[in-house]
Amino acid sequence: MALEREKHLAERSLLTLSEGELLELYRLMSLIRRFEDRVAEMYTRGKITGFCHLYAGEEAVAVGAIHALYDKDYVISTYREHGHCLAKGASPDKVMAELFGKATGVSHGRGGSMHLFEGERRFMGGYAIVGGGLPLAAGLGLSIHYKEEPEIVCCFFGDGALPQGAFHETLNLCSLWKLPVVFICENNFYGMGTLTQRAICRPELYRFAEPYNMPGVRVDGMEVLEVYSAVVEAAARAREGHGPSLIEAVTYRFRGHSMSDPGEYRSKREERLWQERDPIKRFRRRLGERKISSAVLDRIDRDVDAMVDDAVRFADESPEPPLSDLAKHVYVD
Amino acid sequence: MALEREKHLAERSLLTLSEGELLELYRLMSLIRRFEDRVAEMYTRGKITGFCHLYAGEEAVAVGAIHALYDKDYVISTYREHGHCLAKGASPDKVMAELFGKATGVSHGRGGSMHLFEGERRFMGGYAIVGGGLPLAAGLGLSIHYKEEPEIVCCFFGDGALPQGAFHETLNLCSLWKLPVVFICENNFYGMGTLTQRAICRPELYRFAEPYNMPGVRVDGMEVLEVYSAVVEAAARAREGHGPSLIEAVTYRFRGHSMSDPGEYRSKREERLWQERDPIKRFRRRLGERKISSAVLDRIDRDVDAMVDDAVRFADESPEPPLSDLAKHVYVD
Amino acid sequence: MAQISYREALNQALKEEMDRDERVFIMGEEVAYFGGAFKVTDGLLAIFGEKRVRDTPISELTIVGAGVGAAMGGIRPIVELMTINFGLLAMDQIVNHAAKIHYMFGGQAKVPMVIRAPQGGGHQLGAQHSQSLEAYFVHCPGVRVVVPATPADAKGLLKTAVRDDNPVIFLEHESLYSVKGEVPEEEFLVPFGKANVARSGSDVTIVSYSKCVYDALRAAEALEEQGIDAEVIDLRTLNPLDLDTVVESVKKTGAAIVVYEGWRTGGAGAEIASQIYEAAFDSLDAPVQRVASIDIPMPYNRHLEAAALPRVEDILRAVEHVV
Amino acid sequence: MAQISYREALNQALKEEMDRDERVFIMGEEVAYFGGAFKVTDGLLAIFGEKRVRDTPISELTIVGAGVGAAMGGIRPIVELMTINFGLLAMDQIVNHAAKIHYMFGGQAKVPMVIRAPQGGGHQLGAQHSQSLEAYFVHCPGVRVVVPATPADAKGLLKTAVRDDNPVIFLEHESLYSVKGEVPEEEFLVPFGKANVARSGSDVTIVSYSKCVYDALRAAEALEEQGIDAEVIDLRTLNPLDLDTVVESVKKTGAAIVVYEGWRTGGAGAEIASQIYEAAFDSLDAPVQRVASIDIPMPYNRHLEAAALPRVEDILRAVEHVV
Ligand SMILES: Cc1ncc(C[n+]2csc(CCOP(=O)(O)OP(=O)(O)O)c2C)c(N)n1
Ligand SMILES: Cc1ncc(C[n+]2csc(CCOP(=O)(O)OP(=O)(O)O)c2C)c(N)n1
Ligand SMILES: [Mg+2]
Ligand SMILES: [Mg+2]
Repeated sequence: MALEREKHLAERSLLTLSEGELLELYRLMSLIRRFEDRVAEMYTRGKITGFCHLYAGEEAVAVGAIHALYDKDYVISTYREHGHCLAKGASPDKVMAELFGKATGVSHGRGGSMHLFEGERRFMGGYAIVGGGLPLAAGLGLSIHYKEEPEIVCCFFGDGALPQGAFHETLNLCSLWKLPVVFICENNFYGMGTLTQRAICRPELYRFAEPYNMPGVRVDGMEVLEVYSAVVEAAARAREGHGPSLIEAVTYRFRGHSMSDPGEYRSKREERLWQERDPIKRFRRRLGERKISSAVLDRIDRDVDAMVDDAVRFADESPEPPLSDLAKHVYVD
Repeated sequence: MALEREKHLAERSLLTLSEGELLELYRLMSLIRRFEDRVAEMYTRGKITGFCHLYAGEEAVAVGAIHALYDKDYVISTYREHGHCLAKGASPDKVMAELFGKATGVSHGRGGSMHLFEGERRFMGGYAIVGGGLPLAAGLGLSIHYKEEPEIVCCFFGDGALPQGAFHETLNLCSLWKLPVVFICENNFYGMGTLTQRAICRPELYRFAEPYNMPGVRVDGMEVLEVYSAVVEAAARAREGHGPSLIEAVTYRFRGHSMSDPGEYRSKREERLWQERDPIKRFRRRLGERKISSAVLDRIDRDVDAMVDDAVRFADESPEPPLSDLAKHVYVD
Repeated sequence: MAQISYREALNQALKEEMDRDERVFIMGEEVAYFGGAFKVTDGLLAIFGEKRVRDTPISELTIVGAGVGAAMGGIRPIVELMTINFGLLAMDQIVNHAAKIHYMFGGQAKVPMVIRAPQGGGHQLGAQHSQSLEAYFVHCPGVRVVVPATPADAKGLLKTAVRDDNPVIFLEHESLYSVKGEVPEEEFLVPFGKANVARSGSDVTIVSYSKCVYDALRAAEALEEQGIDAEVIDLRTLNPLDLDTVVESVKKTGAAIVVYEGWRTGGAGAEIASQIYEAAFDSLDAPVQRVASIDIPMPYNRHLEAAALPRVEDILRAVEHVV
Repeated sequence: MAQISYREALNQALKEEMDRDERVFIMGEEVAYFGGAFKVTDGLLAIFGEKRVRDTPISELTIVGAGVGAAMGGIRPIVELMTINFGLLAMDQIVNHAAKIHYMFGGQAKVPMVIRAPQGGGHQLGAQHSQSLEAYFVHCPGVRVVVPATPADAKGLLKTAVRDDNPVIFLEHESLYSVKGEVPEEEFLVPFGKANVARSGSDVTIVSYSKCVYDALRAAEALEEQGIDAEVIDLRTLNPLDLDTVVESVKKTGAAIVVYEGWRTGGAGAEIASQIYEAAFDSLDAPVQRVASIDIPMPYNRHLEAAALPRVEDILRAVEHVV
């Protein structure tokens, strides 16, 4: 069974990854969690507005997947992309500034929470149309293929995007043309208030890979090493010219769909159950097996705290974009 | 294997269908062939204009499938729909008149070759957007479901529609809601000049049924009884509330994509090979097995000839739609 | 009369029409269990059940297309698009199918459906969530386009839309859901194609619809202080368009402003202005002024967004050009 | 100069630009082996190979979206939509993505792509195959809109489009492919935003673009016999719009007609007319006349279709209203 195999690969990663790498995985997950907590706070205080979708609970997916990539590989995501953007190496200062709508933000205050972009880190943007990023991923893959470059594209999307036509069209095109794309479906069981099985006729989402002649696996999205291992394989496949893969990462968002959703459609019990599977706590236990002490991890937590404090300060002190620039960048001159 | 089973069912149909029914199948196929031949002639003579896609070679699909339906079942099709419309019982006079753009045409001269409609026969239209009819079929299915009526919907489309997002979205919705729709994919190997395998990553199109949790079968679309048998099964399933099915009917269009396509992308040899599998000739041989004499069939051919002659005359003599009606029917008053 | 919100008014209209006609049903993303992303369908699932209040997958093209097919099959769908921005995925089913079917089949088939969608900016939702796209539907013969401003109109027009045998694009403004207004307690309908003179005046005609009607009224108050008596016309529907009411007003005032939230260029205001010129050229002393969103994708930053949207002061400035 | 067809001119432009810049490539349905549904890409596969001339499945949304992504990735796609009617399936990728990406990411990303599509009626293709949809793109900041009328412009504008760093909607008229005209043999570009005075005159300004330019010129000839000297302006691009040339002309003639093939209501003509009024109100003695398709889905019957489209006699009748 796919799952067993993935577990095994994850075990191997735990043994083979350097301590530095393991700590970096931990640091990024901790950073994202802390970042999102502060975002929630800032949202409540009115510093951040608009729609704001937090990634808390799903950290292992972005962090595990992106760690399996090279720097020059592309990542593309949805409106729930703070985690992916940070995991790809964006500065927390600039991401926070974007959420504050400031000139110093990653998208210069034009994008906001749903539209982060970090060209230098090849984070190719968060998109707010469900399924909208998939065709773009195919196109990025095509550009790599065209230029005969060694990079790949990692495309994140939610379970809610599965029923979109763009999913089918994109998987077909990528398979047909053997484009170097790794599709990562973050199955957190809900698209807003709708359970996956009320939206798609076959809730084993990884099985949608079959008709497209590509590998499909389901991984435990609360286990960072499992995600990492699966993406390592898929990325290698893509990089070697064998085409796309579909990875379903089973995960859970700890908060409502967005800051304005109390998530009343979920039971307390269900939430508690998943809190127990918190990817960060789990990974701490894992690292314990590798004899990494809690003290080290606590220090990372403190560093990350400070970093996020700095980010909030940076965002707060940053200037608003000048009104005179309002109509700049509608067209490239 | 699916194919063997379908062959067996077809054998049984040959034995169980009444002679009258068998002759009706023959008559309809012969009518469509003759009709299309005359359409080609009329097109060349400038009586018919616009885009015109003929059904010659594929008669067994429409005729076999529609014979498996009840009169009140809905049929919906594409721009290559002359055959489906005739098989559903539309008057050849009115269909020909539509192609001539006359007021007496099935769509009152507004639709033309790509947009036939026959409400009374529940032929719900030909549509010229590849994949466009599929969501409509879901909706018709939903209306049946809603009204708790016993009908079903039979939706025809080409292999070219498979890569459209609408295919995926519609199959998912119909499966999720168990709508009474039979999807018939007419796989004639080409979408315009593009071979199926250059357009879709898995050329066994019936296998696309799998992720949607619905039966998928491939039938020989040159064998009218095979199509008939498969649709009988799928229709029963839909009618009993078990939801949709996908049938891939492998067939071949004897002419170019449209009247303006010489079909240069196909080899003479390939065309000859398929001409040998002409569904009408094959069915004549089949009927021979049932001891139906060629004389009877020849008489049908002559009747059909006369009918098509009448249709041409009717169309030719019919009036143009009055210019004063130009803006009528944009809105329902 | 009761003071109720635009949201409640819509909800009442839905409930009343579903009570009246068993064929009427609702489908869309999150319309049932969630009660609608903007809570317009709240409570309807409990009353009418899953058959008539249906959650759908995220498949805009096919949700709309299934609505078209269902309407052809004799039932009367109300399809909710979570916002019109996502309706761009369904343009083929709206423009190529819903709008064409009645005509292209010679009047034999009809598509009695309502596509409801919130639209508009002002909530810092960024470029992909803040558009006002009525102009696309105004430029599409075969569909009706409804743009209510008040709770009473929202209710009365929605009821009319449900009873209409044509596809109706019913565009609600996201900023209006909580706006309250007087709504008659007894049953009523608001007909299509009959503009509302929201304020009568004699010096300048301000033509508007949807949320901008409130801005126009606010501008009219400010103008009053300057001694300028503005007439404010709320079009209510863009197709059909009640040109008569507009022209009558312009003939009286001799000056016209069109206020709309869509992008200025190619927006519905260009059409409305053109029709005013064509019908009342000799009454105009200055060109019709268009007050609209500037031609940019909507920025997230609140100051930038506010500057991109049409503002009361823009209306006042426009009036200076014509009176 | 050589007399070549619009189709050949486009084909030359493609070839030259692909020769010039290795990053330029073509994708679309039937563009490679079939040579394009309208044969515009004929022969290019043989020269450039499958890598640079790519047949795609019938997946308009994703073909366009893949073009957007490819452009972001640094190559320069020319995406052919078999006709703009099918482009309605790709509206989300055009309007929500291609047009927004540069702005919404603060100028960091760019989308240098061309979406080529034939459009227009006149061939009895019925309601789903005969639309002229430029108005939708005119009402979409972030994309350029190009509508060439002559072979020389088709070539020069397409070359400019390929070199432009913005998404460009390049709309060809199906009736023009076989039209011939003089095209310089040496390399040349036609800039965006520079209208062409196709015929100069002093009595009335006829503004048009794409196929209707020919109708305008034919009308001008007929007017000449009546002693009316018409100026015909071919806009060439609708975004950017060369208002200056138009206004200069209207100031001279005092009368304006806009001729376009899209539906009259909400069409690009409403915008052009509005801008004329706004910039040259005092020069106009009568309202700008709009000559366009009537507001109906296109009927198949040839007489009905001819009556639905704008005709030379409609232009003549319109001129009667203004001179
Ligand atoms: C095309 C489109 N339709 C609807 C929406 C509204 N919407 C935003 S998020 C969402 C749910 C998506 O769920 P999923 O893909 O599972 O992602 P998650 O939020 O769970 O990460 C919906 C319906 C949208 N943004 N785009
Ligand atoms: C959305 C859309 N894209 C492209 C076209 C142009 N087109 C018309 S038919 C066709 C090929 C369709 O092939 P298939 O579905 O296999 O049907 P067949 O013609 O073989 O019966 C294409 C590309 C169209 N009509 N609609
Ligand atoms: Mg989800
Ligand atoms: Mg085919």
